[in-house]
Amino acid sequence: MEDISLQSRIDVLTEQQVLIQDSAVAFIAQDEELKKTRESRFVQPGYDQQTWQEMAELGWLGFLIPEQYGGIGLGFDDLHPVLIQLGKGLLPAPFVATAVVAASVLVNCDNEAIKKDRLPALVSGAWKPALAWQETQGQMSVEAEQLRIVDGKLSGKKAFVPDAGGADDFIVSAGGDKGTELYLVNKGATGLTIDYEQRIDGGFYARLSFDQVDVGELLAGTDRAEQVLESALDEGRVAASVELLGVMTRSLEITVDYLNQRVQFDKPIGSFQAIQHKTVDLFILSEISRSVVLQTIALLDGDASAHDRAVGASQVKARCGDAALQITKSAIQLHGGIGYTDEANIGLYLKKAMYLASWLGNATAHRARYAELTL
Amino acid sequence: MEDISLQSRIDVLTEQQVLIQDSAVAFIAQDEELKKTRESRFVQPGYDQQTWQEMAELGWLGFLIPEQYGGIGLGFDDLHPVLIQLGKGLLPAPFVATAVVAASVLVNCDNEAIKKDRLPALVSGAWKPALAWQETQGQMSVEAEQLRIVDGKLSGKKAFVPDAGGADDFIVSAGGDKGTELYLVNKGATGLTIDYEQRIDGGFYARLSFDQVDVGELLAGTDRAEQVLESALDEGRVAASVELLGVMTRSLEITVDYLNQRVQFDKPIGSFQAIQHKTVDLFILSEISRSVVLQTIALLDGDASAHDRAVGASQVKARCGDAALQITKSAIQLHGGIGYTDEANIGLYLKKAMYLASWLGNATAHRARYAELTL
Amino acid sequence: MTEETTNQYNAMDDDEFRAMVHTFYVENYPQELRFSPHRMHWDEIGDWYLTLSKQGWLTPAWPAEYGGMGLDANKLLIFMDVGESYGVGRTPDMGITMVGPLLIQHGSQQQKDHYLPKILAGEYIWCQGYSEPGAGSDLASLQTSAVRDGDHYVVNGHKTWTTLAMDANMIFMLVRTNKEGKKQEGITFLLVPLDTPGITVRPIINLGMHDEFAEVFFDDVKVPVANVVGGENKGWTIAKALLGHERIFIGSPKFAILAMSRLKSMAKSVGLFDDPIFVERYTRLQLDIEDLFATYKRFVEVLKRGGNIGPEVSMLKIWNTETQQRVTELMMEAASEHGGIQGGIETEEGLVRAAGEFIGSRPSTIYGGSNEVQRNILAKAVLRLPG
Amino acid sequence: MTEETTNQYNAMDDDEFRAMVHTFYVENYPQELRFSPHRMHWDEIGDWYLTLSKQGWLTPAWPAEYGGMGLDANKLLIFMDVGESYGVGRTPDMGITMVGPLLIQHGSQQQKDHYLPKILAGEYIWCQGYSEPGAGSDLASLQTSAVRDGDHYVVNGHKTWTTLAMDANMIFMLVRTNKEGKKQEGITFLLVPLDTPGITVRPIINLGMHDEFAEVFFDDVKVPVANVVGGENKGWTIAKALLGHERIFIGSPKFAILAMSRLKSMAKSVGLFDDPIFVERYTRLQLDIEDLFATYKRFVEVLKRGGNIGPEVSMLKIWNTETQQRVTELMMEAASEHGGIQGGIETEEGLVRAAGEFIGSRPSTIYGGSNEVQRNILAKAVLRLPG
Repeated sequence: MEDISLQSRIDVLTEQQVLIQDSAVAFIAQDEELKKTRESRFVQPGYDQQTWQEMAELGWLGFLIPEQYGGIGLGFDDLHPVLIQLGKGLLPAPFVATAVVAASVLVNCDNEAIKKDRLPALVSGAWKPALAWQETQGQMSVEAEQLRIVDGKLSGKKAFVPDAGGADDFIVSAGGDKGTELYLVNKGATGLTIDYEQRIDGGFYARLSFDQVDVGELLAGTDRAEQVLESALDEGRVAASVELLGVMTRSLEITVDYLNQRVQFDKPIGSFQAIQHKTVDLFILSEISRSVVLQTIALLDGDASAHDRAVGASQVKARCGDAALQITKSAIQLHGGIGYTDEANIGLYLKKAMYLASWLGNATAHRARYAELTL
Repeated sequence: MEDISLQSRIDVLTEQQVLIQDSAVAFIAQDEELKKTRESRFVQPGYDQQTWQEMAELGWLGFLIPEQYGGIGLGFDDLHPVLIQLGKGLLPAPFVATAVVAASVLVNCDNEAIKKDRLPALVSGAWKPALAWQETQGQMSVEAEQLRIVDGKLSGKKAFVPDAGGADDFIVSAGGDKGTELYLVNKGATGLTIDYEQRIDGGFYARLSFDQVDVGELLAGTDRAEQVLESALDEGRVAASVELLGVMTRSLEITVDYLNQRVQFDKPIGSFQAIQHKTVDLFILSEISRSVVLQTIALLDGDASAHDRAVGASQVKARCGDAALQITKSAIQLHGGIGYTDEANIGLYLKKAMYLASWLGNATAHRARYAELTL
Repeated sequence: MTEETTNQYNAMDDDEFRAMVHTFYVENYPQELRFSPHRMHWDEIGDWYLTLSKQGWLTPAWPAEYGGMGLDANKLLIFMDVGESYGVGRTPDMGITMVGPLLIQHGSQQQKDHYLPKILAGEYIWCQGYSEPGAGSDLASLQTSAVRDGDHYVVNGHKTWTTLAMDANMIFMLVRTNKEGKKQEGITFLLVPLDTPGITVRPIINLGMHDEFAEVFFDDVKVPVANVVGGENKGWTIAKALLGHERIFIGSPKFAILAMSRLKSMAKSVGLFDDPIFVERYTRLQLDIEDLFATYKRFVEVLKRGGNIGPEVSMLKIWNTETQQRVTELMMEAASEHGGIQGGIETEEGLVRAAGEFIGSRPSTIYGGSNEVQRNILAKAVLRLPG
Repeated sequence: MTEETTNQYNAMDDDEFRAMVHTFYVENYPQELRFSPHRMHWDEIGDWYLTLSKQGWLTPAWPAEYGGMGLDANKLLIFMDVGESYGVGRTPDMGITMVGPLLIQHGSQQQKDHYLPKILAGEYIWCQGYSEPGAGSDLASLQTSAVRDGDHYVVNGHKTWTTLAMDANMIFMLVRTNKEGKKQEGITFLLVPLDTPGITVRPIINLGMHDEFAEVFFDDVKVPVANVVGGENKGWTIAKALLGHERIFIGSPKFAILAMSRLKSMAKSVGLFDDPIFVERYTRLQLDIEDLFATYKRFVEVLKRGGNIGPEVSMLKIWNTETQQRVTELMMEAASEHGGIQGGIETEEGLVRAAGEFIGSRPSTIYGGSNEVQRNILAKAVLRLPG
């Protein structure tokens, strides 16, 4: 499939980025037909354990984790070619939820013993944490309100925890007398009930119900918990946006390919001007998204303030969420009938976009947050 | 110019409507080149006095005025073919402001002597009132707040009074101790200052400043003034919408004509699919507008409640305001460079749409009003 | 149905007729099948087909002489409208809406006598074999061939997007009987029992994970020449006229209205009406639907006057389907994380599946002549823009 | 400007250079001409042309040997950027941006020696004779003819959309010197004094009621053969390359940013930031502009690296101009009745004419290659979709 993005025309990658990109391209090429993606759909844990292990072997799980904890300690700059390929290949693996968001909380938390013990296991693929912070639909504040700590016991609920089925432990935010704290709670803890619901992309969200569950290990107290959480979520938003960029880029490639092949009224449909202009508009959207992605990863790797990182994260998630939905849904339209079958892969891209665009705040939520932060 | 509207394809006019329409078509055909429209621009009173007199002779000024006051006493049903042609011909005459809005206030007011005296003069073209109700930009409530009555004297300001330059008297809403009242104030009254500003279409808005001006004749007291006003404004909104329908219909005709003639890349530009689809979307907008117009004039002519008339007026003004702007601005784009010259008539349609869409509440304001009235 | 009953229906006061139909639905239509979000299979909706059949109400548009209700345009619209408002689901109705009118107009006496009663009785359930993998928007380029061999044809080819083929035992299809000349001129209409040897039906799972469609494969399928309708190579004209019959129905705002009512339920349940930004978007869509409805009624007036609707009806299809999509887009956006979940949000009016609605509204702009094709039609046939 | 000064500028620290330019603007550019909403005529902005000339800053992109500043890509961008931020108006700059580069690359030594100093001195003010009434988006179909007659050409025809022709005394134009073969291949570049007998200039009043453009009529106009640049029938290639130079500038988000800042002034003045619906729309546009800006910077990086920008730059033009239009549409809608008035709303930053801004932003999607043509380019040259 031809690369129609402007990356090779106008952007420059470092040598290291090229190496990383090549390895990621090769990795997703192994399952170009998306067989593993299809097999993992709607079957717990909603992703492929073997793929996860292979990613660990490539060192990807430790990208953002400092060397002292067994990782490689690189930045988003070097990670982004991997994230783009994850999106292009619809890789059935909870990379962002686990190796970005949960990893970020652990790396920035205050429990050195846990960090030393668990982070190397995360990097090796042997151990997977899942972050349970959200309580209500559309929630953007990191303050824990519903899940309460009383006498060292957790009671309440968490919702929208992605990819919990394969997780070993939960990172849980909970509200005490003085504010929000973060704990590491074992998945098998007494009093913890887990319900799963199918996501549209074939993965699962979990709802956690806590009934007098032992708090487990403290990761961050009220002085830092919200800040650690906010930072991890913003990194997750950016990473999800990069993955969305991959989703939209491949969707466009598949679509342009189809427009060249499919003949109607004795001409390839890609020769019709109305189709061309529509496709051009989608292309522009994808490149606008790429620009914001590149700008935002530079921001995350720099020394921007938490405020500026939040602004950047909302800017990029708003753009990529909208653009990915616009592009994938239009891709269905441009495919015609075949696009509406489960057999055609293009539909899988739409569904991935629907999940990633709505996770950690959709475009509407992020525009509102952006306005609040900047006006 | 070919009629491309669906009117002849799917709508049925009564014999009387056909007669009225024919006479209106013939009337505007006299100035197909819009010479009078151009001559009247930016020159007080911003319209053509002779055209007004001719309209009086055709009986149009008395359409909505009962026979007992010298009018013909017909409904919007019969008036609408005239209003459409006014829009199509960009007729330089303050028909809606004077013969619909101001006339409605007078017809529904409580001062029988004034009605008997003035309405026949309005019908004959000998006398023109202008309604001054609005005080602030974007105002939708008819309550008079700024212009106050103290001891039989008016003090304060009115704004956005259209076509006041040729008016003889002002109908003024003013706030007293117990609420809003309506008065007829002579244009030459002591203490009344008038400032004009150019509208984009070449007409004028007036700002009135009252400094201890004698109240003049009472038209309606606090018990009925707001109701009379609201009803007149809603009729004005509907009438302006019908005029906008004429504006958009003719803009489309002119544009389709141009698309057939203008050759680029060795083909008429109307043969390019992207141009065709864009034009089709404009056409759909114009027909959707026509449907709402037809529905709303039936509503006005029926026995709908004031609430339902308000809902209908906001529905039609929101649609026609938006559609007319969308169509006329796209018409400029479809014309290319020539569309941006003052020489080409298409620009006059854009400017008329800008004025009519923003007068008496633009689409945004009417959607908000619709939501308030229906949710 | 007798001529007499037909006359009686058509003479009824509109409101009375409306009430009669409504009452019948309330008393007979299964509550749990109201407003079904997907197209129902025979095992769900078959009983209802038979109930209507027994009542004589299965074929409201057929003339009484063929066992139809014989409703006039006005009563027919009321009949449809009551059904839509009550959320009555579509049966596998291709025999009723397509094959019946086809045979009544173009069938031989023998064909009418054979097929119509079996449609009425629910014995023959039909599916439509028009589209092919290579012939979507460009239907006339179809390739499935029928080669004459004595008193039968041998059919080979591949049909797709065949709605509810798994529920049907009959297919009415377009086949190519002549490969020379204009592609529109070598097409023939055939009626084929699906149990004829050589036919394979394979369901297609759609993005909503339903099997509403199927592919139908023909491998040396023998079809008697007597099963041709309207004569060899006459299929295209007939098929086009048949599509005309249905055109007003694809313009009905029912899907957009239904989607809007689900959005409203969800908005109430989630408390979205307190959010001015949501209210503004909701109002825009509400007005789009109201204005569409006003336009739809303008077209319906034509039918009521006994007139014909031309290519301009394409505008209804465009506005209707695109409005419906905008509604489900707002629904998905307003559902936040639920926009990425299979399940739904609990509301007083039942579960609203925002993501499912969003996906379910996608094909409306593709099927029945894609909206791109509809725009081509309007440009050429209504605006008369140059080729 | 000397080679030395050029080297000194290019070697300066970016911030230092920026500060130097800014200071010069503050001290020398007339306050009342900042952020002019219309293109200024010579009688308004001519003095500034001469001020820049005296400073040696008139032609920042020309090499030092021809009297230019000789800035490298990076410094050039800073130079432009400071001007835009401060609201410095465009001079009648066709000689600077078009004719100069044209002659430096394709002119004879004699032409360089004659024309370049007169441009620098403000003696020759140029306008561009490309478009014709029948050749807008399809520029190559131009008809204005130049027929060789001894040592001169006789030019006949009609140019239009000639920016600031009334201020110019010279025109550089494309003429047809060969009517056979491909239409692109018979076009020649000519330099013509506007006071040559037979030339008539007629201003065109635009929708904003300004006379920024003009038509230029040629009636048996004699032009010496020495005024050809780049050889007979070589005009098309040269003109296309010349347009390439400017492409990044039509993609600059400056117009959209300027419109947004006016919207902001108006919103503050009218109190619109208390309206959540307005805030939502404003934020959408703000993000459109921020994201455009991020994209623009990505393209600028290419120039800074010394690279070339290809047809993909069309996306900047599309996004930029359409965003600008969306901004002025919101401005007009938010201005209520002022959306229909010539005058403006008073704000702390001066008068904001919502209706005027709306109208003024219309041609941006038409000129410089209409957005339809830009989309054609992207479809073919970047996405490589079939003909």
